[in-house]
Amino acid sequence: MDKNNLIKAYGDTYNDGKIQLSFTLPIQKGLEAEEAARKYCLQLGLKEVEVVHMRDLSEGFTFFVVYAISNVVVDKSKISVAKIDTEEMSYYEINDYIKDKIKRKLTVVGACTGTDAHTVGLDAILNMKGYAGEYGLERYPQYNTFNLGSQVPNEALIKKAVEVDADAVLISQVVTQKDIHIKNLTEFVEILEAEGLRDNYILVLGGPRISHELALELGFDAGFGSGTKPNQVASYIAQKVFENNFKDGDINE
Amino acid sequence: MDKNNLIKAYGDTYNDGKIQLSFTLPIQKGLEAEEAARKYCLQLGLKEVEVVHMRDLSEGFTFFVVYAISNVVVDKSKISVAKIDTEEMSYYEINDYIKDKIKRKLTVVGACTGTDAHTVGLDAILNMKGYAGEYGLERYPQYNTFNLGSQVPNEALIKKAVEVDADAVLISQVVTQKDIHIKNLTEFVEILEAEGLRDNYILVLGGPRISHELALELGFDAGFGSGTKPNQVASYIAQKVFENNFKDGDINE
Amino acid sequence: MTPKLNLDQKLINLCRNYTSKIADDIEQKIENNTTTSVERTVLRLLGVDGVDKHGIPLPNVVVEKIKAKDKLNRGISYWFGNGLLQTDLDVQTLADKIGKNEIDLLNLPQEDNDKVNDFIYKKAKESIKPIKENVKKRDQMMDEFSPGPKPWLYVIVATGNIYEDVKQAKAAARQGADIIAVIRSTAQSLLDYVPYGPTTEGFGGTYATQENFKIMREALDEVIKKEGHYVQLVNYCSGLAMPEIAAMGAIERLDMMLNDAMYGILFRDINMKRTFIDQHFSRMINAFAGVIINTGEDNYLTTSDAVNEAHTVLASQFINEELGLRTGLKKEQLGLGHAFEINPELEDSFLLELAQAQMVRQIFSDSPLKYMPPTKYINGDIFRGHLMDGMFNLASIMTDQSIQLLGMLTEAIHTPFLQDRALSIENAKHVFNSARSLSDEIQFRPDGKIQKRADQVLNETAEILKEISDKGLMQSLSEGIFADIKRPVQGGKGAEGVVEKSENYFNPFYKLLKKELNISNG
Amino acid sequence: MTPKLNLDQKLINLCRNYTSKIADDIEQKIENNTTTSVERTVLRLLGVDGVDKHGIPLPNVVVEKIKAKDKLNRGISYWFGNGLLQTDLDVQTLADKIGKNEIDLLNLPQEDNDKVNDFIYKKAKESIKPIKENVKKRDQMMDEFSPGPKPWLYVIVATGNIYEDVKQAKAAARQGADIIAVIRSTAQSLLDYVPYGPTTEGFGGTYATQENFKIMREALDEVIKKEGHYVQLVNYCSGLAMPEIAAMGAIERLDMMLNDAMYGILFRDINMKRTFIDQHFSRMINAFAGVIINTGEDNYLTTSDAVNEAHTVLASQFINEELGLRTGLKKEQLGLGHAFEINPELEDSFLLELAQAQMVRQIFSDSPLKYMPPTKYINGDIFRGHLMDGMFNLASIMTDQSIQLLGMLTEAIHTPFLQDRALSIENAKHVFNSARSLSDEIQFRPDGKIQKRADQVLNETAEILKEISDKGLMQSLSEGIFADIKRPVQGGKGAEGVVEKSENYFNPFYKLLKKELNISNG
Ligand code: B12
Ligand code: B12
Ligand SMILES: Cc1ncc(COP(=O)(O)O)c(C=O)c1O
Ligand SMILES: Cc1ncc(COP(=O)(O)O)c(C=O)c1O
Repeated sequence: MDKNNLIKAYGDTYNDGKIQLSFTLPIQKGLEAEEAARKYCLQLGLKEVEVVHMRDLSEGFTFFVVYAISNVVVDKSKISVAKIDTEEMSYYEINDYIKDKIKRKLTVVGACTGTDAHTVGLDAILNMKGYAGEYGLERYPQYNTFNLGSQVPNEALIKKAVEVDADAVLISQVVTQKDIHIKNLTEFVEILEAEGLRDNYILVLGGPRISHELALELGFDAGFGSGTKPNQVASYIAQKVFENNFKDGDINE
Repeated sequence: MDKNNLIKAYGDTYNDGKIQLSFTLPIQKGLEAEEAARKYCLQLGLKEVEVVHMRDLSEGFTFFVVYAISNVVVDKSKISVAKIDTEEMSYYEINDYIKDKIKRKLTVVGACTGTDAHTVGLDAILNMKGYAGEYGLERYPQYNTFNLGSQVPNEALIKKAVEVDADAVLISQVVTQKDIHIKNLTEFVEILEAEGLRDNYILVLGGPRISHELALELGFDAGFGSGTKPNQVASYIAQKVFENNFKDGDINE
Repeated sequence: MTPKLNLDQKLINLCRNYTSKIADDIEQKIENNTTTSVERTVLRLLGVDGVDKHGIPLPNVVVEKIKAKDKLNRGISYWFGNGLLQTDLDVQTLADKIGKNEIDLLNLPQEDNDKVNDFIYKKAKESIKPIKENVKKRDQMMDEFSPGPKPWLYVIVATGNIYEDVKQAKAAARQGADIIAVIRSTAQSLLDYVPYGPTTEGFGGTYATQENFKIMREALDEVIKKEGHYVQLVNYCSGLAMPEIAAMGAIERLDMMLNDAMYGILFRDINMKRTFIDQHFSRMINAFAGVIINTGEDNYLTTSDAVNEAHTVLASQFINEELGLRTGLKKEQLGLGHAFEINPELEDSFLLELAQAQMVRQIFSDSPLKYMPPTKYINGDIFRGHLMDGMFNLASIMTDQSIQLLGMLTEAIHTPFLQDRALSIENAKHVFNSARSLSDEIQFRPDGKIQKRADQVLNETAEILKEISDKGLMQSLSEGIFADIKRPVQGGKGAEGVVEKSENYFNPFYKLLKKELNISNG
Repeated sequence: MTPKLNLDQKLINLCRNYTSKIADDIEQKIENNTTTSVERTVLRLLGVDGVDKHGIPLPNVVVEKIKAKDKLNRGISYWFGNGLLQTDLDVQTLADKIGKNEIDLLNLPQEDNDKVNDFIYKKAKESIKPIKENVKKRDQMMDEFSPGPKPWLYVIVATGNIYEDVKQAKAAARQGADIIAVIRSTAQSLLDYVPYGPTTEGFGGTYATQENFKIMREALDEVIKKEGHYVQLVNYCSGLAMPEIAAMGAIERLDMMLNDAMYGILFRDINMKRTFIDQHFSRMINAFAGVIINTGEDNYLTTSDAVNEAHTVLASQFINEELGLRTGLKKEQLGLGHAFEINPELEDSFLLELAQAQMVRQIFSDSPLKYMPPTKYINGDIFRGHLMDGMFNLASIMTDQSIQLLGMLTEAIHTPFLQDRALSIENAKHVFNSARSLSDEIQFRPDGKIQKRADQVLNETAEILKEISDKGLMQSLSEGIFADIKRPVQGGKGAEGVVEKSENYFNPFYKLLKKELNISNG
């Protein structure tokens, strides 16, 4: 086990383990409260706990800011994260790729499902104007894009996907309170599987709290988080379609 | 064990255990870094770790902001903190108290010891003008005050205390890097004890990182932290002197 | 002292001429119609409350029965008033019996029209007395306990549980908040009724019910007396039940209501006619109840760019102003909305924010502007977020804003924690205090960037207002004039609730409030 | 464009007349003296470096031997120059042999005075060439790699370990810092010598040694080339070894030096004469090396109240300016210090800060002001601290400050963590960018609070400057005119290092630099 792979938090010296915390406790401000905060951090396994700020929030609550030392060590070499393996292409490369290798337009259906009305993220990927200087999928000649907008029930989305024989279904989930998105997304995949439709589509998930990791767990093919650019999604879908449908180059549809 | 005494961190619902952290890890920004931060928090025993922000600090460092859930519980009823037991009096009450009950002026010597040059805190307690609307000890007719100022060696302070036959010795320590204050204060008490002078003085410690608790550990009689007002210190010294020298009211000196 | 910006008053007047034309057109399109929600509101104002055995609110039950038989075009007041006359029952008992199907309003003998109307008009007079009382009470309390200097600190609670909300609202008030808004549960705006009783579950917010209003009002009144500082209560007077919520708010002495003429159309895809009719009646009620309304232009900037679309915000404010004034709202009751949503990475973005804020401040000089915080460009960096909120607070005190919706450092992460709210209040108090009179001290350079920006936005505003007044507002909305959102004129939710009035249609409160508010036309 | 404040130019001129009188008096009091540190500096400039077997720096060894025999009044240059002539050794070898007691300068045959002086003067000319080269090099690099727009972002590193410092300095530079200061170890200013070699231990800072200067300079030059952005390096030219550090800095191409005429007296209890003599010579060196000095008025406000004592800051700036100009420093090299230290709980405190910052900006229009962040009123609430730093940054961009010492949200807690520094850089960049041209856009109301405050401070300044010019600066200092600190005229550390010159005293660099800087009198 290589020492250099073991990392600790860094304040101003290697391995000093310094970290910052802030939290609120339901306790009246005072010396006891300060001690309670200290104990709280000690129980987290922290050392040299410094309660540097304590503020009365009234109604029996107190807010604390703490600096402390943690001896936690993470082994860099033991970290592995699932990543999207397709390579990122440009708007033009993608359209050519589809024209040359897939030889037909691709169809995608997207929606903000459940009660989620946050369309800006999905629109950033799908709308003409796009995001961060990149055109959205609607602008791609090789993509037929259906953007169903906000608060779309899972059933309605699936119905549409079937109707237009989509290659990929895109879902945006922004509201995550009380894991409402988990419930909603699980339900979506379950319906698909129940109806034996799961394998007909590439399932793409996105949102500020979405990771590829989480998407896979939920039974999606890919997940895109904050800062995603449309071309990244377009590249992914095109290459996946190719992978799935065209074994070693020979067309068999 | 009364359930109501068991407290958890409060985000927006009782016992949700939500806390905030920020820290830096010596790792290149990226998905692995994010995962490393997550693992770091999991090892701290945290749940539902959300790495909400990650920033490249260059030179192979990355900064993280995290929200997570901690199941740590603190038992309010088990918290006890040492407190200064003397009661806080006003400027006039204190002078009268000394005149009436001790019947002689008290002498105090104060200094910022070691390499510490932070005099503002000590001056706030000792100088005429005082602090937060309260006069400093120099202004008290019943106190002879010697303020030796900054960077005073322990020996010099003790020499002065002996010379003026002080009732109390006041030390300010503001710089705490590398526990320099601990070393310095321990040395001070050791010298006193070596010379058999410890019991001749009430030892008062102060500074923004000083707690009464810590002062006692270091062998002082009292410790005063941030926001201390001069009258609190003056009340304490007067009442302690009375306690120590005048058993049940009858003068025996 | 001379205003910071030298704005073209002729252009401003021109804008108001356009909006007057726009409003005429809208009124003409709606005056011959009523809606189920308006009629339910009549019942609520008369005192009908409660639910039937299926939990359906009685106002809905009663109105639906009449509508089912296509008799609502005469207005619920005739049928219900006639019912009272025939049965001699009190309002609530009659409603209960209708709910239990023990009485069918349509099967009772029918008194002569005028007699019923006179009778119900008297009843209406009676029933608005408590609202008058509330207005008095508010005025007295505000005299005794100051609501604090402007900009007022406005924070939200959104736990979904009214009792949890109360804790957080009290804490916020103690920490120095001047205004508490209870955010509604996400889906409520699309409910064609108002939920009943105290509620403890909701997503991203807490249901707006009369009982919840009462609980929060009492909690705050308690704090007011403790702290000697009047704390204003806000809720959402929007969605399919817009006018009913106005009535509930009037009865429970809410102080402010989010209440926009077009928000429902744009952001909740509610039918245009339905929305314009409902907003009109609900605003008459708010006007009478002395409620300050908050309009929702800020929302445009969550989907559109704050630099390019700045003029749409101003245009919408002009429209909300005109439509509002015509419902009897005083200028002092128009909390026109705008927001600090320009990308801070843009060089001199703060100057553009100042230009916009100062411009609307001068144009709507008597109205309490509602200034919304940065949200879109807040990210997970809570320290940066706190700084941006500080810049927002400074812009506000530099331009004399009125209602300051505090930004949260955790905006990009979660609905506010107790500590987030406390930090945002600390932030605003800190900035406001240390720069209290900055606005009196600074002037903007003539022909400088700020002045030029304001002129540009005002010009663009005049242009689209002209366009809108030519096309008509409904048509313009259908073409996506605001927030890049297109809505079909005939489409949208709640269209079925629009009912054409018969010539003997009567709404006692409409008549009464017009008199009380002495509204001339419309 | 017209200045924001309308200041009384006559009053400003009057202040400068007073300081000129004050400076005359000081010069007259010091011109007949030299100090051990000045003489050590002569040796360092000639090329003497290294330590003896006890680790004592050779410049100290050589000078002490002469002083021990009371022969220093003639100046070290004669004795050392004569030594070189007699022994034909190179500078370093001679110094080594003296250190090893193999040569005793006082026992060598003595050349005629003028011959030695001519010889050593030539040597001096030779030895300042590398410094000239450094100036050229800096100019070239600054042309190629811009130092960035003002206000410059100035951050400190203070780990105590030069190698750790390097990491953090590079990181800061990459994050956008324009200036890196390596804070010194706490006690160094009281050392009557300069430590030698690279160091890895220090309290609250890292020792200033020539080797450490070199290491950091190289590290930054590397970043400069990578980032295409010139990063300036700062250290502390103060304390008992003040002029030696100036020489070291000149040789290692430091760009700025904290270098104040009175800081040592006030905050380190160093003897007045010693300080004034040392600052004079050290400033000539800084002037010649193209170094920007930073004065320390900001420190006054750590012990005195920023509202009541604001005029002492301005008065001290006038004095530092006059004394500085007389040493050949150009106005462009005077980084006059002030600070954002008013209690933010004070209503309108931000207005008072603006008044002060704008006032000094206008009075010292050609000088790069050094603006210090809030420190005293920062507490453990890091969120509030970050906000205060944002207000400070805004005040700076609103008043065209030059050198922005970034505040840290953890100011009340610890010396900066890597992440603290990154956040403070982000804060400054964010505010500066979003309010880049705000200063051009705003004007202050005539006779407004800000204008009145500036007038008041300027008036009070003229008054105490008059008082000081009457009493003399030394007397005034002894009475506690600055920072409430009293220092006896004769007392203080390092007095024993002051030596009265004999009439045949000679300092080749003094003559040389006066010529180079074409300084007339003094
Ligand atoms: C704008 C906004 C709104 C607007 C939405 C307008 C609209 N038409 O979208 C309005 C004002 C209507 C709104 C309302 C509400 N909002 Co809102 N809102 C925001 C805000 C400020 C910005 C979101 C945004 O537009 N980001 C910009 C886009 C471009 O970023 P993005 O969504 O992350 O998308 C990118 C990536 O995630 C990815 N991506 C996203 N989706 C997809 C999909 C696919 C297929 C792919 C491949 C990629 C992808 O690509 C995008 C581009 O890079 C956030 C706070 C914040 N600063 O994040 C709160 C926020 C999301 N809202 C929140 C809440 C609670 C609400 C309300 C429920 C509050 C209430 N009770 O009224 C309501 C109800 C709305 C509803 N029913 O869902 C919370 C959510 C908390 C949580 N974690 O659950 C937030 C975080 C604010 C907060 N702190 O409370 N909101
Ligand atoms: C002012 C100041 C200075 C001034 C000091 C001027 C002076 N004559 O005091 C100057 C500029 C000289 C200075 C220098 C340095 N400082 Co300094 N300084 C501060 C600052 C900004 C404020 C301290 C202060 O005056 N507080 C106001 C007083 C009233 O509060 P207080 O000290 O807490 O005192 C109260 C209580 O603690 C208590 N109390 C205090 N003492 C006593 C004693 C007794 C007997 C009693 C009963 C009570 C009591 O009562 C007081 C009133 O309520 C702090 C940062 C901060 N905001 O706290 C940094 C700070 C203390 N300084 C710091 C450092 C590192 C230094 C330097 C070493 C930096 C350097 N390398 O140059 C130098 C060296 C000084 C030295 N040799 O010690 C660090 C200390 C870090 C640490 N925890 O170790 C701080 C925290 C800044 C930082 N984040 O880096 N500093
Ligand atoms: C004017 C107005 N009404 C209503 C709402 C909220 O409505 P809903 O409850 O439909 O989310 C907002 C949200 O910001 C608003 O600005
Ligand atoms: C002008 C000046 N010189 C020197 C210093 C630091 O000196 P020392 O190394 O003595 O702490 C400061 C500290 O702020 C300063 O302002």
